[in-house]
Amino acid sequence: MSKTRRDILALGGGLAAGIVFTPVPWKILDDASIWTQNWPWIPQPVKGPVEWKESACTMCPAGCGLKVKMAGGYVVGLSGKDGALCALGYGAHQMNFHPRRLRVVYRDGRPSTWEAAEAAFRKACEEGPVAVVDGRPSRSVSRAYQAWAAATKGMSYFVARAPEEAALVPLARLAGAPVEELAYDLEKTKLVLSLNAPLLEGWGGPQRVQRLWPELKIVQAESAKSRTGDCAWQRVSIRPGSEAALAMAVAYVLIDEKLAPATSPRPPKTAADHARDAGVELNTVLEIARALAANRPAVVIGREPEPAVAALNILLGAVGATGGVVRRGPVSGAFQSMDEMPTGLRAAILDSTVPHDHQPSGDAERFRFTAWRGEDEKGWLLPAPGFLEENPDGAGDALLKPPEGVRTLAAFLGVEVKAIESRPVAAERPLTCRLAAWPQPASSASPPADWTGPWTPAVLPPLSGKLYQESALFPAPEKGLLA
Amino acid sequence: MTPQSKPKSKPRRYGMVIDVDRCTGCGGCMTACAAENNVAPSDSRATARTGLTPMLVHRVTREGRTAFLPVTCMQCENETPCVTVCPQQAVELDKATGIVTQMPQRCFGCRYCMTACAYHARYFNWWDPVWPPGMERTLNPGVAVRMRGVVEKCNFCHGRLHEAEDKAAAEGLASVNPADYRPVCVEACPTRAITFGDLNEPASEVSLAAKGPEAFRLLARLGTEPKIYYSSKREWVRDLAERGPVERREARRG
Amino acid sequence: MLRPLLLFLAGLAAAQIAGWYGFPRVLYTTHAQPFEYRHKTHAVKSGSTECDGCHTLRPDGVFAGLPNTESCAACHPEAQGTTKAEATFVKDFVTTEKEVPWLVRARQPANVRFSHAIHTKRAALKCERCHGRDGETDTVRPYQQNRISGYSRDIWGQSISRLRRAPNEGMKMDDCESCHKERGFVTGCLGCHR
Amino acid sequence: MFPNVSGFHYTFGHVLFLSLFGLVIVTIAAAILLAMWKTRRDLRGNHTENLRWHTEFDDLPLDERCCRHELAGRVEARVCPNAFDCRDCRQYPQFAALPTHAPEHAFGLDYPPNRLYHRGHAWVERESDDVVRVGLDDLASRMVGNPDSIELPAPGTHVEANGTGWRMEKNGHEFRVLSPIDGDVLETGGRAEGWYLRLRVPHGDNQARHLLHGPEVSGWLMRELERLQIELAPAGAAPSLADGGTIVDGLMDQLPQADWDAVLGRTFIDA
Amino acid sequence: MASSALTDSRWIARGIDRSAAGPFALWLTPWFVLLALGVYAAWRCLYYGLGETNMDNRFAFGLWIFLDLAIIALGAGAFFTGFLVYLMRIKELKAVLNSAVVLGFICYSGAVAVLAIDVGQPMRAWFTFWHPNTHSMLTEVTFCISLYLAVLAFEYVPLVLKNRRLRKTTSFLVFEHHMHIVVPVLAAVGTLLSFFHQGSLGGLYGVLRGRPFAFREGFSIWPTTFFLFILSAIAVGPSFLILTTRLVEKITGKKLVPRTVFEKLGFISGLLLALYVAAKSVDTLIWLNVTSPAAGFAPWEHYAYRPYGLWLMAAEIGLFGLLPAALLLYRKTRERGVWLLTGAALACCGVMLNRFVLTVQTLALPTLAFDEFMQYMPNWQEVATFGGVVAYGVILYSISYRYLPLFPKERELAAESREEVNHVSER
Repeated sequence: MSKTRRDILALGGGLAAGIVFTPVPWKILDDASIWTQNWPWIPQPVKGPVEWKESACTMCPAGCGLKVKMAGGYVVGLSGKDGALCALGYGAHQMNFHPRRLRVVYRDGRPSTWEAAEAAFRKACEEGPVAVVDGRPSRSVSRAYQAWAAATKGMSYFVARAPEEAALVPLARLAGAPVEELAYDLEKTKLVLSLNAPLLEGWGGPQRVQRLWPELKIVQAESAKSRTGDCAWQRVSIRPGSEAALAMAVAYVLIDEKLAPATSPRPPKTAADHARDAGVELNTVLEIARALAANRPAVVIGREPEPAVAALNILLGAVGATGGVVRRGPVSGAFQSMDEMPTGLRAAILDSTVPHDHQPSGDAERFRFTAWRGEDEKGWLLPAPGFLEENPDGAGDALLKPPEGVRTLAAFLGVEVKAIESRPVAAERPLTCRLAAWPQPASSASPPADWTGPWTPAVLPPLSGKLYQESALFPAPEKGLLA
Repeated sequence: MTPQSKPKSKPRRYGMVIDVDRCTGCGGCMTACAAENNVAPSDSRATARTGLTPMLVHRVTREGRTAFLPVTCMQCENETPCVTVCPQQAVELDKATGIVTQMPQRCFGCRYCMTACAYHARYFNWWDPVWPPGMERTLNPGVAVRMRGVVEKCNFCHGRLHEAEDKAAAEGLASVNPADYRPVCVEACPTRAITFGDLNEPASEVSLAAKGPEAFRLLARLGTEPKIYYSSKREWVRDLAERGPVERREARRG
Repeated sequence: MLRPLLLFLAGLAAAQIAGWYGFPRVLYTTHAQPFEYRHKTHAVKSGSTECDGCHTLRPDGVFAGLPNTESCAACHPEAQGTTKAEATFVKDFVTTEKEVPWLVRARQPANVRFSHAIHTKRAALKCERCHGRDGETDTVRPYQQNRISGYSRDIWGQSISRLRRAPNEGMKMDDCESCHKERGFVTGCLGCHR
Repeated sequence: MFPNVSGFHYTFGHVLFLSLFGLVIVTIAAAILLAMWKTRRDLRGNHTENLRWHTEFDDLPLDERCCRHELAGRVEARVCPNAFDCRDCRQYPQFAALPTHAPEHAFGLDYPPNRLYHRGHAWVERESDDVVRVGLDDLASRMVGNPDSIELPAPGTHVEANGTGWRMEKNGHEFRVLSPIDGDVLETGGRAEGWYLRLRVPHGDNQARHLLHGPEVSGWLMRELERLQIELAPAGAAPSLADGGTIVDGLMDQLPQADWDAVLGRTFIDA
Repeated sequence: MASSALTDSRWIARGIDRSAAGPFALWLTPWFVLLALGVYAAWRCLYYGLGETNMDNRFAFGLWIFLDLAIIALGAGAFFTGFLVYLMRIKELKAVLNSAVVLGFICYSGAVAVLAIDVGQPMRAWFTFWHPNTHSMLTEVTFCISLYLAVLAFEYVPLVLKNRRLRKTTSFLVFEHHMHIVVPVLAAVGTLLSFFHQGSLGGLYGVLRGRPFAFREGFSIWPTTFFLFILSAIAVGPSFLILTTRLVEKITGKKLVPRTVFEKLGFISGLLLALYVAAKSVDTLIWLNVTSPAAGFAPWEHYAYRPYGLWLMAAEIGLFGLLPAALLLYRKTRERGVWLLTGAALACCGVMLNRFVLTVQTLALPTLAFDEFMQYMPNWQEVATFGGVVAYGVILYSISYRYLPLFPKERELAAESREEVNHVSER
């Protein structure tokens, strides 16, 4: 071994041996592990004092009361003011930062500008007629829309009805009462016969039936397996599109067995025939009918507007009775639903509260205000304030500052919003209705056989269903743990 | 030691009773848990087997009947498997609260505790947590974000416990006011299926429910004394406590 | 045989010097505070020598930390004295209503949960126990940051060996624990981590 | 792990664990340090040559460690227990007294009886009672022929029996020749002179006792030639090397393709 | 040619023939490629996180742990041979000792390397030393393995210093000499350490009361698997030595170790294997009839899921237990090279199967009444990483074999064979 090499070895050995008795290796070891505990690329929560505010959820028409946890000017947590929120609600504050958040104007899926949108809308208004569609007519801002629509030539105001409300339309017609004033008195009901209605999946507001469910007997007649069916007292599987058939079968039995007024008109065919149409055993129908009779107050709920269901409810005596369908009011007034829109509309401008699955009929040019992009949107997409970025009532200030380039429909129309001081209290009002002849059944659409999705997102912008899936709930969209 | 520091709060044993008959599997507890505990949206490559679900609702069907069982860390008390196996004391049974605490900052990700857990209630951060741009501003300041390569699980929303303790201290109370502390899943249940409280309090709602005739615990025969109880009026649901005989399951599988 | 021995010893010595003297200087970066601040002067002028005069505890038990510009502006709507620091403060922060980006030497990482309420109220600890006599200083120490861990140097303490350090020096877990041991308050991990 | 480190409790488990761990570490460290310390001591007092010889001797195959008395046919079979150093061999006298039956035969090689031979193929010839000449024996020098280079110790240096005598190189193979005897180099020669070293050797009658002479030499040569034959066979050496035929001068040049590296190693006992 | 400066002949011991540098490099090339691939895969796992692998929350342990356990069991030959040579004084096993040490070092260092990638936060691994949980089997494993790896390294040193070129340096030579003297001490310590960590590797699973398939009662803190693992490890250690050595002999076409040594190893292996099978059978019976039912698990249900049927148990005890034991114990078969090899191979497969069952099947089986049986398949990152370790092993062994005296008897055996050749040519 050469002399220099030995020298180097000796010196190196000295250094190596010496460094062990200094802080160097040990401190570096410690700091390195501390570094892994605070990796700069791992996001940190915002700093700042935590405070609780109150508001209401705007994710679905139910509008649950919120307690909002805020820190450093951001929403960092939500909890229900009265009772729990839904699975979507607890993640709602994250939706403002969802990748599909709409920040610029889109036209037919291509980016555009506010100026272009304004120009297009002005043109449409000149050519007219134009419809303003509102999702939640009870808000202060709705009042402003109505006033504006009334004051503007060729302008009309429509509302988008929640599915459960729409399902009452046939009954409303029979009873001659505005559908807005009808409501299910479920809190007092003992048994519900549900025809494909996703009662536990957000129907009538995410948590309404959930809360009643432990005491409520649900007979779920469904053509696609649903969680409601899982939790129902009884599950009856029926052929798709045969809700009317089942209703009529049950009605027939009720009359047969003297469980309904004998004078009532009979359904067109016999119970057996209707049962066959529905694809169920006759004695299943018998059991259902007897259960309905035995557990009054009982009510029948359909997923779709179905005259047969209305008729059955009348036979049951559930209309205008406690625990059935009752009439409350007066509300701010009867509105035209967008389902009843006249054809030949030049354009329709939709408020951000209008669910995406509500589309104006015909080839009306579409101006939709929304906070999130759907899958493929025809017409104009106008970025609206997101969750808690505008006051749920439309009047007063919001908890969060909306991002740049976002506008409300009210601002777009240039209407100014005044907060409503006093709202009329919804008082019980009598509701009577008798069945002259058996109504013509509508061709009611059943949910698709693979329908598993929660109801709440179904009435929301499509993406919220997506986010619902992205949330920790379903790590793998295709492998839903609950599906 | 200063007089103010007395009286010392007496040890608690937090536990839960979950009424299976009231669970509709709506998943509110799961999202609420994820939001409260800063669980990131799952990675695009994640599957049901690599996701983070500290609270997980199992859908169980037997002969057409269905039940939903929310499963979370059972807070085992005897020979707590994860505690005994962790080589570096990253998991411990907290004496003051009876909570089995997982400390991500001590954990080095050997995952031995996960193999030890009979309830699959422990989850590994297979990826760094990533939120869509800006969404990190919605993180709950009460809970630290975990980095990749560590194990995490339900700590009974310790962030909420801390808030309650701070409040108690500010009010000069010796220990937490029960009304101030309950995990988010308890609060998030629309049917109020989950009862939470101190099992050391004989009179507490949870203690009574746990003693009820319909109460049962999962895999109690392993002898780990879990502190999460379930209850159901349905016998077939109570059967889920233990694995039945082979034949029955064979039938179920086939 | 002697030459290698000498070289070995030389290496040994070199390592000691580098490790004990050079290393700490390389390890930490030093950042000056936004501007000069004198606790002493303020204590005298405001007449309150109690820390919680400015560093308040909110009713929900959360420590408010450093006073915000608004509360300072109560006395400093415009410059009271002639110091350059105050001028900067008024010009850059009061008028613009910005918060002062103080570099907090005692800041713990996000995974640490420290409740001032519990320590100052329930345990009745004096602020000095952990923060030393900062309240009587005539200057704010610059912020020294560890290049690797990103921690403030005060967490480890000034002495690199952590031997023979002042009672309030060092805010590592071991420091918390030893104090807890002394007082018979042994908590689990959950007590101080989130 | 240690007291005052978070998580340490004075429990039986901790203490036992810690002490076991410490014990093991100490044992390992002690063993290593001992080895280092002894190394240092040996390097100081310079019997490293001797040590090297011993380690190499231990690595020799058994049949190459056979005792000189076996070579001389005095005993049936005996393995040398002390590294070919008969000077401090206790049994030497009683074995030496035994009668020998081996024929004296030099196989056509030049092994003058007035010389003493070392297993490393070096001879010693006494000049005066304290001066000897050392050279390469006939077999070795024939094998090597003309070495490419020779590296001889400078006059005045001390050489040790079984230590390095001098180094040679041939066809890229370098090998050392073991010094047959202790002594101080007076003068160096070369192949031309027929000797390589002149040494002043210390007094004492058994200074050369370990060197072969008489019947031992022939027995030893016999084995060496056999070995050579086997080793060179693949390279096409004359089959009857042992009986009659002699080694040509410069064998290495004659049979370049043989594995000379190995042959030299075993001939000069150089690992 | 030997004389040309290009060759490394001066580094290769005299009198043992090794292929020229060129072919050797050629042999190494593919292994280096594999190693590079492994390093890349490992880097991915470290850089992007373990999501790169196919492990999941249920299969928190995967291919890596299984193979770690396996190679550590096989590597037991190192400490056990040391034990036999230095403490039991079975001198003739010296012929394989050096090779065993190198193999042991490769197995252990490889396993540790894989573990460093397997853990999610390698930089915090030292916490185990700073805040150890003395109740955890893994702590025991960590301490013992890291220490034993050090011991192996120290046993490796004298081997390296024996290199022809290095020993020319006097100080190296002397140090080697003295290291050689203290090696028995190291061997003793190594035996102690290995005994404990082989055991605690078994304990690792035996203590999992949450996994009734693996859980075993035991003595004080150690479940029966603790002792079974020790027994199985020392049983197959020698078998693995036989396999590897014969493999090297096949590849190099040389006799490196006297046949008697193989038979000796075979016999020892067989004897211990028989013991192991007996012990395991008793343990299994107790588990089936007492431990598992007590935990609320019907004994046979653990085998109710395809493909992990009862055949596994049968194979473990019969095909890979009794059969090799018989082959190795029965003289006639033992002396037949083929049967010796078969026996050794079966024994090694047996221990690997055992480790597989304990790691993978344990996790695959459901515990809750309503969770299901799961499958797991490693992905390329996992396989490649381990392939890298194998490559590392082959490379290190090849280099050691080339430059170090792994088989002290090689020279003699070569000489003998040369003589034989010679006699033939004379006849």
